[in-house]
Amino acid sequence: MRLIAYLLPRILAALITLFGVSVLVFLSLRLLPGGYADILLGPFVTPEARALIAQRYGLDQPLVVQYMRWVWAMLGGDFGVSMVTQRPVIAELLRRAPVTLQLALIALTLALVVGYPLGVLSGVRAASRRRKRDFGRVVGAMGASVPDFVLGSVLIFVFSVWSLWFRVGGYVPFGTDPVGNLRTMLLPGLTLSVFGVALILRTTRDTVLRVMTEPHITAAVARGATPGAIIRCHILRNAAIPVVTVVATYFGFLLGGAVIVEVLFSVPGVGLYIFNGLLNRDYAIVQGGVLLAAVVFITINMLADVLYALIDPRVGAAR
Amino acid sequence: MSGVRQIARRRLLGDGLTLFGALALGCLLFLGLFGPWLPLGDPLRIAAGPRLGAPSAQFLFGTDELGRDFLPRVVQGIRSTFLLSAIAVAITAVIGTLLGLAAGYLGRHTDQMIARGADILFAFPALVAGLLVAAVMGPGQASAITVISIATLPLFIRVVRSVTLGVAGRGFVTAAEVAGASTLRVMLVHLLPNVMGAVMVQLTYALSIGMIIESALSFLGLGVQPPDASLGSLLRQGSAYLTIAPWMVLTSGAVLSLAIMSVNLVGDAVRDALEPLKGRPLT
Amino acid sequence: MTARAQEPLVDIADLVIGYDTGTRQVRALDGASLQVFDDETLAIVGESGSGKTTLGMAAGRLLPPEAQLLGGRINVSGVDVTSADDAALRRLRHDRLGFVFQNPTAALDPTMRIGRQVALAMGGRPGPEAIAELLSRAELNEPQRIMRAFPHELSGGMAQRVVIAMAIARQPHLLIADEPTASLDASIREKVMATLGRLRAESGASLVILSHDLRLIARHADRVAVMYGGRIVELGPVVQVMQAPAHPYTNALLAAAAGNEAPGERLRPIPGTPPVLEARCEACAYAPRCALRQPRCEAERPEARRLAGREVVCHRAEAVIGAEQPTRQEAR
Amino acid sequence: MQPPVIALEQVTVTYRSGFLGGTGFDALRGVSLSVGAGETVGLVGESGSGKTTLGRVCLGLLPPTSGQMRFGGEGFGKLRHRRGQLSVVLQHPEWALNPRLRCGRSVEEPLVLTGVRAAERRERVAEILHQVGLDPSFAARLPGQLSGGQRQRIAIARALVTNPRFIVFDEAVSALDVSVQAQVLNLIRDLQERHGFGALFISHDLAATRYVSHRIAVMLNGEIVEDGPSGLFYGTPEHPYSRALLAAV
Amino acid sequence: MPGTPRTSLSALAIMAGLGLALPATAESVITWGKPAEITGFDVHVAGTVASWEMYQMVYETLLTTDDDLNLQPGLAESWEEVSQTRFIFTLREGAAFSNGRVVDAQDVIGSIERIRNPETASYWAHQLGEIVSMEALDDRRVAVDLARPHATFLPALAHITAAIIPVQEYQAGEFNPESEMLGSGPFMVSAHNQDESWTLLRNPHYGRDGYPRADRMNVAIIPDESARMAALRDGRIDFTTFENPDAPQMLGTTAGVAHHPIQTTNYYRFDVNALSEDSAFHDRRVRQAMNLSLDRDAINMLVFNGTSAVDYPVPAAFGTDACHDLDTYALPREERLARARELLAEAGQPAPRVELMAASANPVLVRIAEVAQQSLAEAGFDVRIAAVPTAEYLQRVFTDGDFDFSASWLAGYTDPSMVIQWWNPNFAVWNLAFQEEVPELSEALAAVRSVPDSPERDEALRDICAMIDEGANLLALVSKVDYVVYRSDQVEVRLADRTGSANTWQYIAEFAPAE
Repeated sequence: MRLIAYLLPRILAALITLFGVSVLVFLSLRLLPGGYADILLGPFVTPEARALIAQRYGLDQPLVVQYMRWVWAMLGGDFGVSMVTQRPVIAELLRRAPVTLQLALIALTLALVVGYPLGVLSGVRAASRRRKRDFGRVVGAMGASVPDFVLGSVLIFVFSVWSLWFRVGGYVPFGTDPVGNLRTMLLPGLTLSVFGVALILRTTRDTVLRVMTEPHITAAVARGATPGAIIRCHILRNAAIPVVTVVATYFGFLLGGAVIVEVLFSVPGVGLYIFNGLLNRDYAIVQGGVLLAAVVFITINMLADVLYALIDPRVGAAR
Repeated sequence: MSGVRQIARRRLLGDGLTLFGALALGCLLFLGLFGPWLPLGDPLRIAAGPRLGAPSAQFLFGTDELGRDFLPRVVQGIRSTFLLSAIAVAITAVIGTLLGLAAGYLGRHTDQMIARGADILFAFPALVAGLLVAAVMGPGQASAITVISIATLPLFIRVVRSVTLGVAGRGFVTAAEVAGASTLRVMLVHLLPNVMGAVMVQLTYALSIGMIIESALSFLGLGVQPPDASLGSLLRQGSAYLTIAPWMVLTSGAVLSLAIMSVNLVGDAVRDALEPLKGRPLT
Repeated sequence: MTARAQEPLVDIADLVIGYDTGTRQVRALDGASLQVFDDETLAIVGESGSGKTTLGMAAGRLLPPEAQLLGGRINVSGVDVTSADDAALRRLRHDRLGFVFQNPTAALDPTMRIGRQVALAMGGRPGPEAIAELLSRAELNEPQRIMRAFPHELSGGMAQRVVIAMAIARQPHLLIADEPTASLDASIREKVMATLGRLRAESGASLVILSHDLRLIARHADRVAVMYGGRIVELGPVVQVMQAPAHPYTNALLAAAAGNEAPGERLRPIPGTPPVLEARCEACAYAPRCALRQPRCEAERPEARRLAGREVVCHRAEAVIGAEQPTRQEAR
Repeated sequence: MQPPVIALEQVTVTYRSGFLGGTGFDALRGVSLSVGAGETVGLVGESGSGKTTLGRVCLGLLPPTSGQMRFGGEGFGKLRHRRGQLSVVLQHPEWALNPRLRCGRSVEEPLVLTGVRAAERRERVAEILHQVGLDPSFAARLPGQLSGGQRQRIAIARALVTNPRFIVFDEAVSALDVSVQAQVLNLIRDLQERHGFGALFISHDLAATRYVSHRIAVMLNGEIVEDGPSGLFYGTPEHPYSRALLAAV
Repeated sequence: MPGTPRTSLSALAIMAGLGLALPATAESVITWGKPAEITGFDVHVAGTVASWEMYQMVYETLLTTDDDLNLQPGLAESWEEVSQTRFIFTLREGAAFSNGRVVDAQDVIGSIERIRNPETASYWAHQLGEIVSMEALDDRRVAVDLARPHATFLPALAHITAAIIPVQEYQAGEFNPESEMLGSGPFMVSAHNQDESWTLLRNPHYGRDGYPRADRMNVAIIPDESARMAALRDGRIDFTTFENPDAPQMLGTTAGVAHHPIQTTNYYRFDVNALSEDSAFHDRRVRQAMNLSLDRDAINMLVFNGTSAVDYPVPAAFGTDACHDLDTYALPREERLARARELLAEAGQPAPRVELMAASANPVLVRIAEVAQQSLAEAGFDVRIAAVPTAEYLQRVFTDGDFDFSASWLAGYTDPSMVIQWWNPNFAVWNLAFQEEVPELSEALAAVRSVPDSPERDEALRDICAMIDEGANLLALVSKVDYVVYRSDQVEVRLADRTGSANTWQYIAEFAPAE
């Protein structure tokens, strides 16, 4: 019951957010100069051809009607068809979602496996030594400073000149060829994870430092607990709370926003699909893709809220 | 809370890493502000040297595929990336702070509306938003500023809102309310000065995000317009020639990373000074 | 009371501790000396900034790294706390010491159920019965329910009893309680103090209470140490010190506290503000606020001396103790 | 006889919590209380008993869910129509003053709001600082440079500068050290004698409360369980809860 | 799509997934690194080279061109020009769609009718001239009657947009050309993952015996140049094209990489807005000044490293030197600049502010714009560059006419008099938004359409060039070169030195894995 009371307002807020996102993406797409007719016909577009194509896709209707139709169809699970391929957008999105998910999971795993322990270590050390020049700050500052497209470009260069084990592009599904899949997915995953390492490291470090100012840590020290036990029993769990939120945001960002890396490494994920859809003015793709990304982002953040409430018993009760 | 001067004295100079960041930031700022008047050469002059010439005494950073001197182009890139982001973030900070104050202090419906608005911006995949805005407004500085604003606005709103919630419960705010101060007065006289610390910290992080976004947009060809350079557009330009002219990516990439890093380091220092975290050692 | 023949449990001698604030160093302790003996309750009284918390935490070397030991020594239960290595120190804390903190809810891990936290404090793998037993001893009804609860679900009084239970879990020789009731409601302070006192008596440990509340400790301590300016200015049995203070500061504290006055009587605040020391004080730290001060007080640092069954640090103690009991001005 | 400065009749405050106001919680239940001019009413009770809620109602910050509130015999109206007539002194000295404003600006703010001219404001600020025992030079200082007691004096000066008819002291001395507490308690008594305001003194500390109050009301679970002259609280109060409080003194 | 190949493919996939080694003789596979995804499936509608290149693999046209851009038999093994207005085509014996059905005369008629149907919105309808009637003489012979002589009728049929689709299946609703491809070309589509990859299998019913030589062609869509180079380097793709002239050099050190520039009839071009009164180019003298001050050699040298050629209204690839002696091309640069300044002064606009638009997706266009900006500045022009998304560029130029001038490249097709028709806005109706109509030019262009390739036609073209230059409305810049790069150790290729538009892979059926 308490969980429902906790979630219900959030779900309501999420629905409002989704509505806002849908209107925003719908309207901004209609505001874009140029349309699919231009893309399809190239320079040969004539007013007649343009009108014909608009009519074919219902683009000659008033905006409100178009929007209502879109939303209504979507409620029935129909995201529309791509104008380029005439195929249902939802099928393509579902085909690509696992690719993006895998990429995001690789990046997230790398970021967590490196960032969290380093963050804890760096925070504990910083608290003990009162020195600000510790490795955590250096790694954190550097990781947050190399944009993914810089790193990606350099990695592509390095790994294509000296053709090491990794490959750029040529995605194969994990189920078909696990090794081949990893050969193509690890590099973009690594590229994406660098920012995540820095993000998680910095957040963890700050949180650990903050937790270590709390009296219950002093109390544990006063009881004669060993540093290892204090970290294990008290710091890890308490420090995880804000990290959960940051990880959720980061994960949501990975799922919806890894466009550049997908473009750079030719990873056929959702980001690339939306990117190309946008270039082609393939409205249904962009609308569906952005909405899907927003749903995923909001859901993950909501899950993080639940996780937050599970880790921190104070949260659920505060309502 | 200590004043800016005290921060400068106590933090910036006290620690080598921060000092490095501050110095780098200072150099970049200098280059960004005064670059056009420095005797570095014309960033736009085509065929000033050979195509794709390697770094030499005459062209320290080499030349690009149209024979332009790359050094002044990088300096111009700093100017675009850095100043553009700074302008965008400054505008966003003002708007975000006001919205955050309103959300945190007025609560209820205002809070709900602002929070939902921020959520919508936040849930929109940042780069897709960037592409859409750049496409709707047309590529160029105005849309880059808008995209940076959209991406960083929620940061300001959230931080200011949560700090405001804390400050609004304090005695002096209640005292002002009881004395009959108007909502606007409470917000501007009592709340605003007290959230400025948090805004300052957020400002530096937003600036580093802003620089990433600006260069990402330029990398996708949606930022500053050719022939003007931004660090992102130079990277895009250079990445096509990575194999035969690696200096293009290496110089612009290094400068971009250095710029973001220096902003981050200075931001860390500001944060440390405003909100020192001193956990206790475990022994 | 006279000096005891036995070895003191805690022996603090001429302790000087400073805090590094980044721009300057502030002295929290300026030569504090104190002995605590077995099976007694000692109260350390002083206002904020007097150094009592520093003294209490120093006994377990729990001070933050900004704190620097500038002189003196601390011996607790035979361990030289200032020079012990981490392991020895941990053993000391683990086996001999128990701490009770000012804000009990904050002293408990907010994310862990009480039962587990108590179990961690007890060490080993205590069964639920043992945990419940311990909680019951701290006068917590329904120990089963409390074991399942999280700290934020407990009232302040209950949380403090949990903290006390954890502090006595391993039969410590010394309990140090820093303002154990300051954050609690007035109506339950007395009961919590009674519990603490009873548990101390049962276990035979010594208890050091740090407090600013003279009246509260008067009912619960055997001896009292009054701190001012980083030193212990008066130390003796409670009854003697409270009834006939020998230090003008003790006297003024008693006169300023509400609660002892008759209806309509007026409180007498202490003029001025407490000192902030940046170096060894070469005079009486209280002199600027003292009504009895003489030129000597501002020129010569007073040393501890025995007088009327207590130790006192004051050049003018005879004048204080000789004076009549403090009277209050009639109000209005 | 003059009407009381503030009079509450059967005031109930219900907090709604949960989604769509699902469950209600009564913070105050049928509370009746009045404070006359020149009178201090002490309000004691443990945390969560509704003391602070009652204080907020009296200040017009929280509208009662039901019941009547009158100010000087009239309806309360809006806060901005009561400028200069009400003020408050709150618990935490470090938060009592806006850390970004010089103390003089803080003290004069109520005067600014009532439209007093600058020259007169300066005069009044200097005067009130003198009355609370502070040198006028304090006006130029920032709160960060002041001790807790000094800050609480500034807060009292701000509360008094418009000569209000009613002041709420909400745990105004609880965070102060014994010696400073005595200074502030004396100050409240002296100033009330001079200015004649009605006051509500909220505290969980019975000793301090009875020292400044003429009457004491004891709250328990949102209700006033005992209300009588403060002299009563030096003897043996009737309600068992009052007796428990007294035992702690 | 037929079911069998797909089944076998998934069986292969399963075997590969199980880690089973495939017998070496099982299949010969070539892999194409394609720089861009198609923009639509409909061969009669899509107007982009990215789409045409894919259609070339699947569909056939009645005629094709050889290395010298002369017409060659395609799906039609022979054609007869009965008169200037009557043509009879004979279909190749055994030509069949990949579903096995033989191509017949009705497919030809139906396909051409579909192109001419306004509902189809095919831009190619104009190119075919005015067809009066078509009739099937028998299963393999089609006669077409034109209203009037139309010299480019045959070259128009050699362009992929005039592909022959299986009309019977289309009319029966079994084949939807908007979402599928089914043709008689060397390959058929087996699988397609949008923006990612295509799998093409050999058309078992392809008319030429033994072709295509490869059993399967994998297509990887790799828009990013660096990624495409990486794929070439690690051998994941066998062949691809670059627009960047430096690409071969960048790959130069990699063993096994060979390159081959193909001169195409495609050409880089400036479209100048003569109609908008908001544009400085509304004044013809300003346009002429711009044309004169353009440094086409600099564009060739700086953007293309000298590998391209200055283009004239008639693309250089056609090998005719019809227009070379015009002042615009023949005068020394200093004199041209002086003339340009004079013209600007006459027009009262010594320093016109103009915006040069280029599609940002193509870095070459942006580089051209940058070079042009600098060369125009020498005559006093103040040029601002706007690099915009392709869709926006197209709408602003061809629909809204809301621009000053724009850089682009356009297809030159297979015949000079075909491409030159683009200068007639009544023919190239999509240019109406910005192109001024010059009646004499239109007449001359209409006249030249019926003149076959001859010295007379060159003479006519020369006059037309002069008129085009005078109007300075659509300016040719330099030829477009396709830089084909392939792994000679992995694939055997056959490439032409010159091609018409989108015919880069005209010999794809002869590609095979290297021995």
